[in-house]
Amino acid sequence: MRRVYLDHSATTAVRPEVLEAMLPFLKEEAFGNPSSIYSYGREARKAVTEAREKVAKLIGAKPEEIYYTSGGTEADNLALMGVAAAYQERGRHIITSAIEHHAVLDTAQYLGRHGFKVTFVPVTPAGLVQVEDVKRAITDETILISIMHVNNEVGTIQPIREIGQLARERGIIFHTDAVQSVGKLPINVEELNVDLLTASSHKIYGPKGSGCLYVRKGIRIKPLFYGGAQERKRRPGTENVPAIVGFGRAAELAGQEMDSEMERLRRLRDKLIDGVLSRVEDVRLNGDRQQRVATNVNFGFSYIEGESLLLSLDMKGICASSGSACTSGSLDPSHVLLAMGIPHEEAHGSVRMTLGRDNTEADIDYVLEVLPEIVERLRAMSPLNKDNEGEAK
Amino acid sequence: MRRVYLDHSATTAVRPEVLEAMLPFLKEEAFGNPSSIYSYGREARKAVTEAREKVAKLIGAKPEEIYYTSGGTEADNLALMGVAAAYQERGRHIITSAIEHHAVLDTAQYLGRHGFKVTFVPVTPAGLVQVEDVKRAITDETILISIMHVNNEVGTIQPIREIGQLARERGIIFHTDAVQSVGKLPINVEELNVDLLTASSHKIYGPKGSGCLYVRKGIRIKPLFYGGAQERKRRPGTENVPAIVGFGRAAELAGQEMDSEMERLRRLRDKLIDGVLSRVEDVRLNGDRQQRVATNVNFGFSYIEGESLLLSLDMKGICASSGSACTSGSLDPSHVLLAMGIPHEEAHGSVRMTLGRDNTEADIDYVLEVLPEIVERLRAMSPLNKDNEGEAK
Amino acid sequence: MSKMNNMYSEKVMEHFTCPHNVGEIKEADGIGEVGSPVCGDITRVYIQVEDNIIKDIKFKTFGCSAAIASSSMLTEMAKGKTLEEALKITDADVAAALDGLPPQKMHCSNLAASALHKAIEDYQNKNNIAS
Amino acid sequence: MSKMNNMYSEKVMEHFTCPHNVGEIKEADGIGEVGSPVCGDITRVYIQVEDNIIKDIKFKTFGCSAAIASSSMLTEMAKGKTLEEALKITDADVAAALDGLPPQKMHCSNLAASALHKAIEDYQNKNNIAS
Ligand SMILES: Cc1ncc(COP(=O)(O)O)c(C=O)c1O
Ligand SMILES: Cc1ncc(COP(=O)(O)O)c(C=O)c1O
Repeated sequence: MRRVYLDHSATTAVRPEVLEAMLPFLKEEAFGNPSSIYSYGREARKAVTEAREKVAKLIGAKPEEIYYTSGGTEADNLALMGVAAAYQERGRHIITSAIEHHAVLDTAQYLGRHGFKVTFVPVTPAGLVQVEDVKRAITDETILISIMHVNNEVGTIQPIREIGQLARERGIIFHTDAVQSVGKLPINVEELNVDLLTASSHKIYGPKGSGCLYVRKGIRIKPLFYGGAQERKRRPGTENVPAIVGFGRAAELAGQEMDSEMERLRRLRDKLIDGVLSRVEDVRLNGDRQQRVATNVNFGFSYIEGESLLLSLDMKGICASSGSACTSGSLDPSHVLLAMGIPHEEAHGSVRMTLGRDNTEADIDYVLEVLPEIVERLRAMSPLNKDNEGEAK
Repeated sequence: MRRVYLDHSATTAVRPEVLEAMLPFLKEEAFGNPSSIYSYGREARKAVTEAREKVAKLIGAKPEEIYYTSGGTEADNLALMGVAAAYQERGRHIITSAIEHHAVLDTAQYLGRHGFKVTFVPVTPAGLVQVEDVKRAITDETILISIMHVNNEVGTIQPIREIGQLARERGIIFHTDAVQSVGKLPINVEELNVDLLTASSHKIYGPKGSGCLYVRKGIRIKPLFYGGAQERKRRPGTENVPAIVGFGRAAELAGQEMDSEMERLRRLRDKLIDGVLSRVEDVRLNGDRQQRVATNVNFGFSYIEGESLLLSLDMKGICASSGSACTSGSLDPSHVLLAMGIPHEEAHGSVRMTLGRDNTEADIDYVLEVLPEIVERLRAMSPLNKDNEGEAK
Repeated sequence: MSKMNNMYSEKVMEHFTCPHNVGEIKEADGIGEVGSPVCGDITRVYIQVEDNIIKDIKFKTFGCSAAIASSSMLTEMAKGKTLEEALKITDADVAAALDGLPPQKMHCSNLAASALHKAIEDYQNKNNIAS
Repeated sequence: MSKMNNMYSEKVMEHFTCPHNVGEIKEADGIGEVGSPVCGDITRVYIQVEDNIIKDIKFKTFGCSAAIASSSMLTEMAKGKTLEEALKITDADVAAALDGLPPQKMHCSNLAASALHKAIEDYQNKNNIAS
């Protein structure tokens, strides 16, 4: 059976070039602790430094502004908790959006329970934060604005530069969760006016276990935890050298290939979108079609539930994900889709397909062949399907 | 040149068997996100579960009592911060020792600055915590005792079972940092009376980037940070699947080989200790000789400074580490040696050599040949060397 | 997103892939519906009753695989039973017949027996039978 | 533990491996010592002075590689200089002559010039020369 992986926003395989770069640091060759002074340690130290330069380059930062973490979640927490703890004397108000990843959303809520006021700005039905809404939310107490660059569920690109401009004018620190945009959109922290930025390795064909927080020189953050002097005491613990080296290599490759690869994926994406919209009825593209990352497709299929759709796709070798509550163990479907004003039953029927380097035109043809049949089959079982009921009566 | 790695307590290379177990989860084969419902995800989920069983088995715990973290430092912080936050209503006093790793020590100090009272119990000149001292430190406010199992610098084995017994009698939660004992001493959390226990993968020939906190069923902890529902919400963030799988395999192998391997290393250790004591004057074994893990040797060489000794050893291919302030960037030498009452100038001249699976008898012979010459050369330069001055006058 | 798929029994997968008794019964003797679109799970059961026996039974389900499989299994279990027997089938019985369901699925995707009970109630109301 | 080793210049490694002028001068004209065991760094410099010129100079150092290399370099720089010239050598000059030292080493392991200044002072005191 054909296997079509369409969940690149969840995680990606490590690229062969990246694995090759990592291997010496796992094996006898160069496994040393970068904090050690002998030769094994020196090699590790050097590799960590070179990786830092590569990651910094991809986002237009200086190497010494990069702090490695275990991944995107930890970096998001370090940004919010770290700034909140360092600047709480200045004010205790934080602004974020209703469609952030849980790593930002839940952390903001935690801060909301611990002495901070948090405003969650809404989004348009197309899934876009409006600069005006952010502006209106600002108070004299606002110390931090955190708005994601690209939404992980619907792929919408937020007006980061404009929000950053606004934050700068008001002297407010600005963080963006760029986990879903790094390697997919050109990023320059200067041009985007951001003070802190989160990236994650395993979303760009690097290994799991590494990510980073960019912290503009001059911005203070308190660490999430304590121990050794690694990462200039902002993130203690023996460095995950192989993962860091892999992250660096992945960042380098992403930068080199971004333009052509995103052009290719944009074409595949549009083929998939247009193909489904023309073949299936009662389907809606969730998220703005223009302000959208090249890799994201998110459909809402009326009358059916996402989990059963996913499982049916999986039985045909297609890996996708869903905004269905039934895949999260909670009762509510995706907070992102609900924030966009999509009704519960429609949100339950949404499916995300995210493209990546292994996808080909043939993959899309296959999905376009298989998906409509599955939708039809499930709709035939659904009590919500109006057409269906009409027929039956 | 012969290369002799004697810093296994700092980090270890990933064993070939472990790397082999990890590779499928890095590559296309099984890189999926364990939170996904399709086939790629299922494989990852299964592997994470199996690894959890292996890690649990090594310490006599149940799989559901294991919470994966990014390493030992994070697990130590999760233990201390997590218990402090969850039980602060019950009391705000914590007991730990003066010789803990910075991951515990600095975290305890952080809590000491944030509303908790912390007692650091002293150690004997041999580097042993005394149960009586812990007992005396207990107050009605004490909610947590954290004492490491094996000290990372001098290898001393602490009376964990007795302290655990004491804690249990008083209804106090007991944590042990077992990073340096897991895989080296038989551990059973029931017999040791511990409620929380820290382990780290890269110290037992597993990859960097994974570790865990054992949390006895019924003990509450608050997470260090927020996000997804991974690790039953105690540790959010996409699981580092390859590292977790590697950690599991490393734990399995460590359990299988512990008895014979530790017997072998104990013999090498004793050969090294006896050899140096008989060949070099004015040298002291730091840390109790009996209550000592099989892998640790720590010498104090009078009149010379540790960093120059380390660098000289490195030039002969020998990797060791030191309690010298000159390797830490701070002015004070090792807090462990100072807590044992060793004077500053002696502490500066200490060198740790920690044995592991790649070490052979020939390695020890080589060290015994090279080390005395180096010590002699450096002593000839030292203004502290009494003999030397005697000669000169 | 979670991990229920590797927890689904083969029985669940069978009934999800080829569900039995999908559809509607025109002019059914009783119809029962439980669940809500908010929960992402709606099951509707149609029954045809003859001589106090469930002669025919069909379902429509908007929901996840577990919900669909539960409905399918329920209809198999109920067909041919007397109303009294059918009323004794619980959601737990359905789950057991499916060789178990993942814990997080028990409360929400396992409503078929309840829908059947409602359908029987509907039938009894329509026919003025005291239950 | 830290990363200074990859930061040591080749000059530092040369002087550490084969330090020049190690030892003592019996009946030295001046002796200067700086540092403390707490800091882990003690440097003692011995000088022999003839006609206001440093004829011979030796050192003993308890300290890290940077400290030993600094002492060695300093003695090379000072030998043959007049006392006035020698007093102008600063710790920064020594670090520069070693092609630099890692930042964390500048304050603690780079005391050789100071030790020499003390040795010259000692000589001047012993010989009642106003400095
Ligand atoms: C937008 C966004 N932020 C943060 C994260 C968390 O990253 P990680 O899985 O590396 O912890 C993710 C991915 O899950 C994401 O998509
Ligand atoms: C006793 C002890 N605790 C904690 C740690 C920290 O572990 P990690 O390096 O995995 O963060 C170490 C090792 O550095 C250790 O030796």
